Amino acid sequence: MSGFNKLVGSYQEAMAGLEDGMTVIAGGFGLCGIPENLISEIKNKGTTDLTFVSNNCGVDGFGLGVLLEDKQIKKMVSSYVGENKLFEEQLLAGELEVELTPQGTLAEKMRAGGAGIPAFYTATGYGTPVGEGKEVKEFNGRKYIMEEAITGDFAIVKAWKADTFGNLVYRHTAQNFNPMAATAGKITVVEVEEIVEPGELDPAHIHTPGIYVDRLILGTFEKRIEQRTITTVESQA
Amino acid sequence: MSGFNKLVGSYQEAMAGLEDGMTVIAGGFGLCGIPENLISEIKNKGTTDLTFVSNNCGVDGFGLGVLLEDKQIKKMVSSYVGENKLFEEQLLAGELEVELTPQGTLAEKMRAGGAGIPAFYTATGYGTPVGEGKEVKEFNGRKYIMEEAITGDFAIVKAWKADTFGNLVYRHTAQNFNPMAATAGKITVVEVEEIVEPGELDPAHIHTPGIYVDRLILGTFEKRIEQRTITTVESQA
Amino acid sequence: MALSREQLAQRVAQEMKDGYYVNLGIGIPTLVANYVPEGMEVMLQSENGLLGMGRFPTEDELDADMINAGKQTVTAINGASIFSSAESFAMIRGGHVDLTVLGAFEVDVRGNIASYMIPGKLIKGMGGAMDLVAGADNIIVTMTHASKNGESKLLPKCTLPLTGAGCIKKVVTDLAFMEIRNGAFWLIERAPGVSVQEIIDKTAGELVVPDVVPEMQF
Amino acid sequence: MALSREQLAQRVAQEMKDGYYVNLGIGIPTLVANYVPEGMEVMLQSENGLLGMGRFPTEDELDADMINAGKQTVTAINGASIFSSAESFAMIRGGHVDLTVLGAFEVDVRGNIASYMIPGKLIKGMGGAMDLVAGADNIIVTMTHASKNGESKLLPKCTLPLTGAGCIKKVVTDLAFMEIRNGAFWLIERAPGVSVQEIIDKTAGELVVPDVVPEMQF
Repeated sequence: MSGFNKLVGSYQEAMAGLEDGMTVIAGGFGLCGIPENLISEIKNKGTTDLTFVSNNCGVDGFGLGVLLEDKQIKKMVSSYVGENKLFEEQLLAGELEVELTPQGTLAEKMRAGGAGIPAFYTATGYGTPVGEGKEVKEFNGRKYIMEEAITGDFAIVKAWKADTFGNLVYRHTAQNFNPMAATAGKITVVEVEEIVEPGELDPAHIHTPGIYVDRLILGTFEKRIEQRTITTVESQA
Repeated sequence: MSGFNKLVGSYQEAMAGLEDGMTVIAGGFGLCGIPENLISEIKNKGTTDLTFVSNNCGVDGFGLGVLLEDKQIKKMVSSYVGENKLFEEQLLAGELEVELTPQGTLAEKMRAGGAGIPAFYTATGYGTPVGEGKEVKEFNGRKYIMEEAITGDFAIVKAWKADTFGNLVYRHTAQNFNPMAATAGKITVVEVEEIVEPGELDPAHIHTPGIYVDRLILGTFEKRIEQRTITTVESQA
Repeated sequence: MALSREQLAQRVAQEMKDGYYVNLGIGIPTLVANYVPEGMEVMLQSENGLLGMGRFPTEDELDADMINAGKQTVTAINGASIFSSAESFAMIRGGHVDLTVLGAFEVDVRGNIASYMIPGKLIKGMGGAMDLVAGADNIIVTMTHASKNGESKLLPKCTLPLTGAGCIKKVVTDLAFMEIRNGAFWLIERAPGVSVQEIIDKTAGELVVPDVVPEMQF
Repeated sequence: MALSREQLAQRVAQEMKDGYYVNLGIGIPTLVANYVPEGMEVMLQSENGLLGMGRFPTEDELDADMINAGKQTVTAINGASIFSSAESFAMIRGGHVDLTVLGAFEVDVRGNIASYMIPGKLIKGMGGAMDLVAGADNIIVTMTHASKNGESKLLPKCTLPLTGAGCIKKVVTDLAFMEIRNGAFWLIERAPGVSVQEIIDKTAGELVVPDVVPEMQF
């Protein structure tokens, strides 16, 4: 009886079933809280024509950026993609499609996808290129656009701790998009730094209940820093 | 400099500004996690013609039920109101209006109100009395109804612990509707069992960030139990 | 013979699978938790905001802050999580709960369900039932096949205000286990000792009866 | 003389009030945090999911999991809270942040702002800027009054794709503090030593100039 034990034995198993042309929702903001090893596994697997929904596309050589090297990504749905030369090249060459989505709308579209809400209204983007072609409705004298939910064939998520039931806790601001991503995948795969027994995490401190998690794997992480900003002793004084 | 200290000195001060005809959003589910003393203060204050948005209306003599005694409530927006004789009487006598709203829709309407989302679509209630007169839209072959957000002039909330900045932690299932209520009031008033200094609550464990909280007061609570169900030693064996 | 409440719960419990997240309504559905087949694990969701509901507390464990959707005092199992009602219904509406079991006044051949309101009597409200029937793909309705004065609850068209439209696929009554497809009830199993004729007599909506109708096994 | 980046930040900081929750964009807006008036407390919101952002970490405190919306490593103050980006933008979109400060390429007399995209050059994306300008009631745009080759950034109508429509009410440039009302820029203050004529010359959109235009006070 496997019951609620979500542990899988390998990264191959973690990403089993991912096929060309699928949509993958990825947690992370910049290089913070990204599912590094699940991304590497997708690179190794060589799956192509993928649509990625993720706030950013990593950097050259790290994060989702590595999937650009072999042109595995067909389309990115992101709020900010400016950290990446290869991305720029492929975009200008017409090899890559990008759907720019405001950060808050992107977060809410993922949440809506997981929560069975097919669409919602927001003032964000009204009167801008983001609002073009979208339904407009007025509420209390202000105009709002309709935004539709996003779901993925897979969601890939990075958490800090998990119990074997897949209950997740994120560390600091590495939480970011991960909780919403976790709810919005048909198959949600999570990699974590530590796995504990059910009962060891306080039920009130769980950020993502295990019901959203299909597969769980223990990983080790590089955790690259994008902007290393430091207070020196002098500047503190 | 008051800065971010949300503490007020009395229940009178906590509910100052509440006027006849206002809308109040109340946290709690059944008698669990209800702002007992803030409700008592509204009773003492004698404010009338109030609209309450709350999953339930308490019971005779406790919770929001006490506000029925002097006919202070004009309208209830709730999912379940079946625990209350006085409620039944006033409803049948046409002295009280009720807008039945599915529990999940009610929770989401409060969240939407706090989150700047004026409306969203849900399948809940389509084809039922709840859907009557509401806009219907089809997504992926299924029909959904549009539900609008709820906001209140006041929100009254019960939490377990708070720091003086108004960061809140709820205890067990007393969380229920409180986090959404807290976001949806023009003025959000919170009563708690314990107040600590900023820094004593783990930033990752805070259920409601202090930005949503306007006034904070320390209370003592009866915490009445609605359905006392017990496992006896024999039944456990 | 018609099933007892306990037998009804027991038959419903056979529809569970290992690893299922399950939401059980008030009444007979609650009893289903007592009949989870041996060696199988299911986790109970309570829509006020608890995943991993446990047994009732002992006197020592009793805690007013720890209740289920029926407002009963409960405990949490190891590995439970507790969250807001918005998160709870995100889970339900989003289709993450594997099985929902709830009672009803009426069900019809189109999969409509009426369970929350009898006009003329007092309106108590739908609670979470409308969200549960709209959100779950896999719903089992449990009820008596007919009312105390013999009126069928399995109708060509519900007469009471609906809780949900076109969402019910399985019904377990004290007389039979039926599926709803193509605008009809399909008789799958009968309660031990109950005749097919009795089921036909007490089903007002169109009933498709196969040549052989096996008895439920317990 | 035109304000330095630091003076610009300092002038913007005068618009803060005790107890304000503030979101500061990248660039000059970030500097505003250094000039919070004495005895006043403000709390910084970072839209990736942090309320109560502190200073940069020391080498010992450096933590890849603790960053701000500019992807810089930061710390959290006592009384901070950390949450998901959905919660963060619920806060922003819901109008709970008291003041938002951000940069722009162009602003016009209707309160439109263009700040994220220059067609022909690469599109980097709007990040959280569209949500911030749509969600906040109180927004201050900081920028240079004109481009390096002297073209006004205060226009009758924005020429670049908009970040938000009709949402900007206050602009602080290196030359002036202006409010936007009734389809015009209203000159409120000028930078010390800057003539009203220079401001008029460098403002392409309609500018309302009162009889007396006080200098900014620092």
